[in-house]
Amino acid sequence: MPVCQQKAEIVRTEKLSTDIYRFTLQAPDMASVASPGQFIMVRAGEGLDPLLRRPFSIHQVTGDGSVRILIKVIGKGTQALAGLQTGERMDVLGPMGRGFTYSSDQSPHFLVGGGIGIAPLLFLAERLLKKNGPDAIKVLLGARNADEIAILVEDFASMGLEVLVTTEDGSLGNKGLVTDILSDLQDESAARVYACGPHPMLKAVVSLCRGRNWDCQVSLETLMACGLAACLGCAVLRADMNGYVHACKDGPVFNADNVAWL
Amino acid sequence: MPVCQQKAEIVRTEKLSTDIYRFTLQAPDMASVASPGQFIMVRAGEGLDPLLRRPFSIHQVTGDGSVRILIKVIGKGTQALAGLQTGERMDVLGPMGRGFTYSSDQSPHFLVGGGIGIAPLLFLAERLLKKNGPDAIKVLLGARNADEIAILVEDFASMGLEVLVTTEDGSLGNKGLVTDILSDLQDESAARVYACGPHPMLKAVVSLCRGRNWDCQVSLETLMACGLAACLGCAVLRADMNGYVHACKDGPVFNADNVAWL
Amino acid sequence: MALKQPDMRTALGSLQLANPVMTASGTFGYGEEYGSLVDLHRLGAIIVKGISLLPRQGNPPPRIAETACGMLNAIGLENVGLENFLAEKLPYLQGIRAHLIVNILGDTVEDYGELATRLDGVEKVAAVEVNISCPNVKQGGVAFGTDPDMAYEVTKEVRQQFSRPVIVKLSPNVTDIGEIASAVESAGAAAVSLINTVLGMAIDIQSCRPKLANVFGGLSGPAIKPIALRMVWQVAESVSIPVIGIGGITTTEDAIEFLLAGASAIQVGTANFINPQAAEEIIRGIEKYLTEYSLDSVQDLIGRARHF
Amino acid sequence: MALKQPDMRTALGSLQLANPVMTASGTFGYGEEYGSLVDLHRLGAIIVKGISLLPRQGNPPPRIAETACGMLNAIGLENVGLENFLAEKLPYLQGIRAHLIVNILGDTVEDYGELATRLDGVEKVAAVEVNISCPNVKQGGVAFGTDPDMAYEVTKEVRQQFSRPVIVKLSPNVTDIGEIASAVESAGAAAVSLINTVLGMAIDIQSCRPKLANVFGGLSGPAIKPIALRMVWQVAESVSIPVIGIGGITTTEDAIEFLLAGASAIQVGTANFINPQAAEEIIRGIEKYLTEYSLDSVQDLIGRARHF
Ligand SMILES: Cc1cc2nc3c(=O)[nH]c(=O)nc-3n(C[C@H](O)[C@H](O)[C@H](O)COP(=O)(O)OP(=O)(O)OC[C@H]3O[C@@H](n4cnc5c(N)ncnc54)[C@H](O)[C@@H]3O)c2cc1C
Ligand SMILES: Cc1cc2nc3c(=O)[nH]c(=O)nc-3n(C[C@H](O)[C@H](O)[C@H](O)COP(=O)(O)OP(=O)(O)OC[C@H]3O[C@@H](n4cnc5c(N)ncnc54)[C@H](O)[C@@H]3O)c2cc1C
Ligand SMILES: Cc1cc2nc3c(=O)[nH]c(=O)nc-3n(C[C@H](O)[C@H](O)[C@H](O)COP(=O)(O)O)c2cc1C
Ligand SMILES: Cc1cc2nc3c(=O)[nH]c(=O)nc-3n(C[C@H](O)[C@H](O)[C@H](O)COP(=O)(O)O)c2cc1C
Ligand code: FES
Ligand code: FES
Repeated sequence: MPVCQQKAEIVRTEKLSTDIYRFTLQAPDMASVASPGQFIMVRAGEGLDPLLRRPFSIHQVTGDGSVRILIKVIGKGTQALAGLQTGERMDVLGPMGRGFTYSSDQSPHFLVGGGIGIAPLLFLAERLLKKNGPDAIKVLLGARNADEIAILVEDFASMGLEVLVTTEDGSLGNKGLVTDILSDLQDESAARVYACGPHPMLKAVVSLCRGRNWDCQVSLETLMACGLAACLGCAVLRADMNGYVHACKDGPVFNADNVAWL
Repeated sequence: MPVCQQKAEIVRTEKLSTDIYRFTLQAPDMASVASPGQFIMVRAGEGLDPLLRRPFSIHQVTGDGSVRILIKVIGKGTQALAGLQTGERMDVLGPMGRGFTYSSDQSPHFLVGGGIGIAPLLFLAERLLKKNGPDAIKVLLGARNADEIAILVEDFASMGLEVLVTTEDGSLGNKGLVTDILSDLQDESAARVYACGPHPMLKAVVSLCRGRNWDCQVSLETLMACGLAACLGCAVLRADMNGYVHACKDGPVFNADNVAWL
Repeated sequence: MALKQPDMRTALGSLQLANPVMTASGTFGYGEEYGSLVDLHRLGAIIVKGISLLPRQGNPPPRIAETACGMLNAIGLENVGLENFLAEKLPYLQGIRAHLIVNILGDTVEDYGELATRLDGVEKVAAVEVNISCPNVKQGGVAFGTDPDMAYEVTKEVRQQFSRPVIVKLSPNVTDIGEIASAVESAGAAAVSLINTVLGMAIDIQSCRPKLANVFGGLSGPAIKPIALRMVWQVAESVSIPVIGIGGITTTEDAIEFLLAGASAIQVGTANFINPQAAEEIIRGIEKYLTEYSLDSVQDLIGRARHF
Repeated sequence: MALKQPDMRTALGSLQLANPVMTASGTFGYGEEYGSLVDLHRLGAIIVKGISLLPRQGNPPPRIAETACGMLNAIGLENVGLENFLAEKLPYLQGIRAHLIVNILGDTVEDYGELATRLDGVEKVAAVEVNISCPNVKQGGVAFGTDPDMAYEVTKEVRQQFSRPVIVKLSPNVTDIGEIASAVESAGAAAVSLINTVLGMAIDIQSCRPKLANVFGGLSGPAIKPIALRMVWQVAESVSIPVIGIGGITTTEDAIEFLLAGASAIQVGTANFINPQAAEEIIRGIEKYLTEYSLDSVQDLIGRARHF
């Protein structure tokens, strides 16, 4: 897929919670080729500090050629990006990387997202829905509290999907971790799990899937300088411990069996 | 005079021309002690790049405790500052340096400003006016074109002062340089000249004053890192060529006879 | 006169470049990675990721860390190895008009020699750039580039095995870089390129551990530009072969500073990550600058700041 | 436990500091300049602008230039000279509770020796910091700090003439800073401080001249922090005397990185220009960090990142 660079206009900004923002960018070239699980590299301002671009998953793609991203404020880069207003432009590069592989089949599809890791799952859900009916899809979302995901839960629900929610403080859905509800699901054979979230959550999901022989794909986060397979900074240890794959090229989505889980 | 540091609220922003902005800052502590010719050091944003503070002359001080500065966009620092809006804050340090010395006497006072060098003269004119009547004061302003100074000319005129204007393109006042009208002034003895502007202009003013034995004070611009007499970066060669004075401490206003004119 | 296109050509020994702007090793992959973003044909030369005789896995992650106006990297010289490079990467580059320069690295003088032998005469390989910032395993891991004698040895060996221009890439982590430059010049280097990254580190205060798994890494980006420019100035003084300036070059202004300091050409590195179009923009920018100052040729800029 | 104030004390040889935060030489004047902006009594120590036997005029302007996340300076060691310092600057500092450390510089070993002799026993002078980044005029202008033997000589001489702790300030412009550190340790230094500025330059592309009248200048500020941190890590490995970390320290996080790397204390330099309150904020910040991580003493941080 061709990667393109452009200064995309921000056509809409939403504040989803205290520290999560959603930006809608007019980027037809990217929208037309993007697939779920891919990401874009965004420049945080014109200046030299912060220097590197920041990677963000493609959250949604609309028919009218816009691309959506969710940004959670972590440090100075996301801080700067969060301050951007509708009408301003974002210097974006993408779409990049290898996304989720999905097809139309009979097996149940479980989308498991934790915190900001929910971002790429909305895009995936939309595409999956086209291939398979809503009944085959379950969305499992976890977060610290209701504030963090209330709106996102709505977005999935409004698609007619079954959404199971957990929050650490119990302020929305069950109190606990998203992995709890995943393990509660009666052991359906041949389920396909698509997971994105903090590393500890992914590890739990992966071991759970292995126990049940579920096919499991995970979207991994690593530090990235280029996103273009040029800097080799995004190394991820192979499952066989013998060398590395690269998150920006071979991933960010990997089959859980292809990478090491230390 | 005590220097103070504060994040001063911007209570008013004006765009005076294509690249000149005027900011009014709420800074009572500075306003109460500032004198004409002094300057403040302003931080251009929270980030590390641009790193150093930028020096700006105090343009005006109002009774209600606000300090005004004029900012002409030159590079990335002034670019960033020009984007600030009313309600936002400027991290300022000051007032700093030694300003103009002036007293009430019979001699005519000529305020000579070129381009952005006009900034400190408004403050000086107000204080001078209190000590000496308007008749003793002439304001000579030069700029590239009308756009650059139209509004400033008004400010001086509205104080009831005689303002002589020159522009390089003749779009306002006489066509030519401010030094032309200075030399046109009939040779009054014991005149006091207060000059601020580009170095070539200052040199011309100084030689002209020497020819007529006029007392001449100039406000000099040098690179500055601290503004506090700590870094010693703002060195200016002494008139006797033997060592340096420092613009942030011994200046920025110097008696023309105390510094070298190479 | 002002209408006439300025002459952008420059030379590295017998190698003629259409313009002085190259992409730095390790920051531009094997060229293909940037194919959809950059008009590769326009570049003065493409320098590929450092190649060793055998493939290398590189260091464990984390391998990079951002710093103030810069970044640290400890990739550990991960690369596909000479065989795979020739089989899988070279063909694409042979279709690109820009010159190809292969950056080579080894553990011993012999490694460098064999790499040179096997690359000698390979179609499209216009020159080699010898990365001497690597540790010499036979000398207890001291970097070749920090000792004049070792730098001389490596250069001489490569020079004997390789018939086209040999560029030696210098390490900035030395007391006197001019001394190293003179040594490689006397060993027959056609040009020197500098600087490689400056050794640095960063610590995560939450985990109380170095941010890089390798502890130390190489600092690159705008932060090191003043250091690189100073070293280019010093080296241009101490050698008579062409100097290639590298270090934090992000804009046209940066590139011109290096040319004025005495560099005959420049390389864009970390900037490729932030703005893939950087190198192309700099080529256009230099042309514009020459026209504005009504200079006929980029040669008129080289070393101009030295005689004021 | 969390309520108990953490112990911020640290030691440089026999010199006890109330906290590990000092202001770096040349960036804080003679202290008085910051009197209205900083609570000087709170500082671990104040290190004054480098003092020579006789007053120095310094270099012609321009003396400074801003760079990416840093600045270059070529002040040329302008200072009032020993006599004026003792007569005009010292009295004010004697009224400040913070320790006073005098940074000294000379052209010859003898100069350093005489400065030490005349400062020995002067009330309030708690220690001297020997700036060995200066050129040794008797050795053709090679900086004392770039040669282990010269560094040893200067340190030994000062050590013999001065009865309180002698801190030696190291230059980063060397291949192996650990070697220099060991040399001054064996000459009797009570502590080493590093880094001094990194040699750099910048060029104005309009005038085609170096931005500094002196051509070269010292790079300081956040840009050099990764280099400084790496050198502190290396030196803490090669000597057993306390190490003082300097280089780009602007925030509490920066300061803590240096402590974790093995520094027993730190100095705030260029940051004083941008934020005069930087040093005070860092003192409070370290206290806060210790409390959050429920550590009793700043000593628990020193070198903590080394054993993971
Ligand atoms: C493939 C991929 C997809 C991502 N998708 C999203 C998303 O949809 N929404 C979202 O809010 N965040 C996402 N992230 C994480 C996001 O990139 C980081 O939160 C962001 O880079 C932090 O930048 P900062 O300047 O605010 O933080 P700082 O800590 O100041 O950043 C310092 C450096 O560390 C890097 N960094 C810090 N945290 C991370 C992280 N978790 N992953 C990668 N690099 C990091 C930064 O890029 C920068 O180089 C994704 C990361 C990856 C790798
Ligand atoms: C005492 C004094 C009073 C001043 N008063 C005013 C004023 O009232 N209004 C106004 O618009 N400007 C004034 N200036 C000039 C103003 O400080 C510079 O235009 C500004 O610093 C440029 O910053 P920049 O980042 O936009 O330019 P850049 O060129 O990006 O700045 C790079 C570096 O050079 C320094 N620099 C560049 N030009 C100058 C200059 N002319 N003088 C000093 N440092 C410079 C910057 O401070 C910075 O450190 C004054 C300067 C001094 C010394
Ligand atoms: C991620 C990364 C990988 C690099 N790999 C190599 C390499 O393999 N061989 C080499 O000689 N230099 C390598 N370098 C150094 C660059 O070629 C260049 O010399 C250095 O980064 C300074 O230039 P810059 O500041 O423009 O990046 C690498 C630099 C980076 C940032
Ligand atoms: C303007 C300026 C003047 C300096 N003068 C001296 C000096 O006289 N003696 C000295 O040992 N170091 C001097 N230094 C070096 C600093 O003390 C410090 O080692 C260096 O700037 C790195 O720290 P920083 O990045 O925090 O500024 C000076 C630095 C600057 C920026
Ligand atoms: S981020 Fe550069 S290779 Fe993956
Ligand atoms: S600007 Fe620092 S001494 Fe004048």
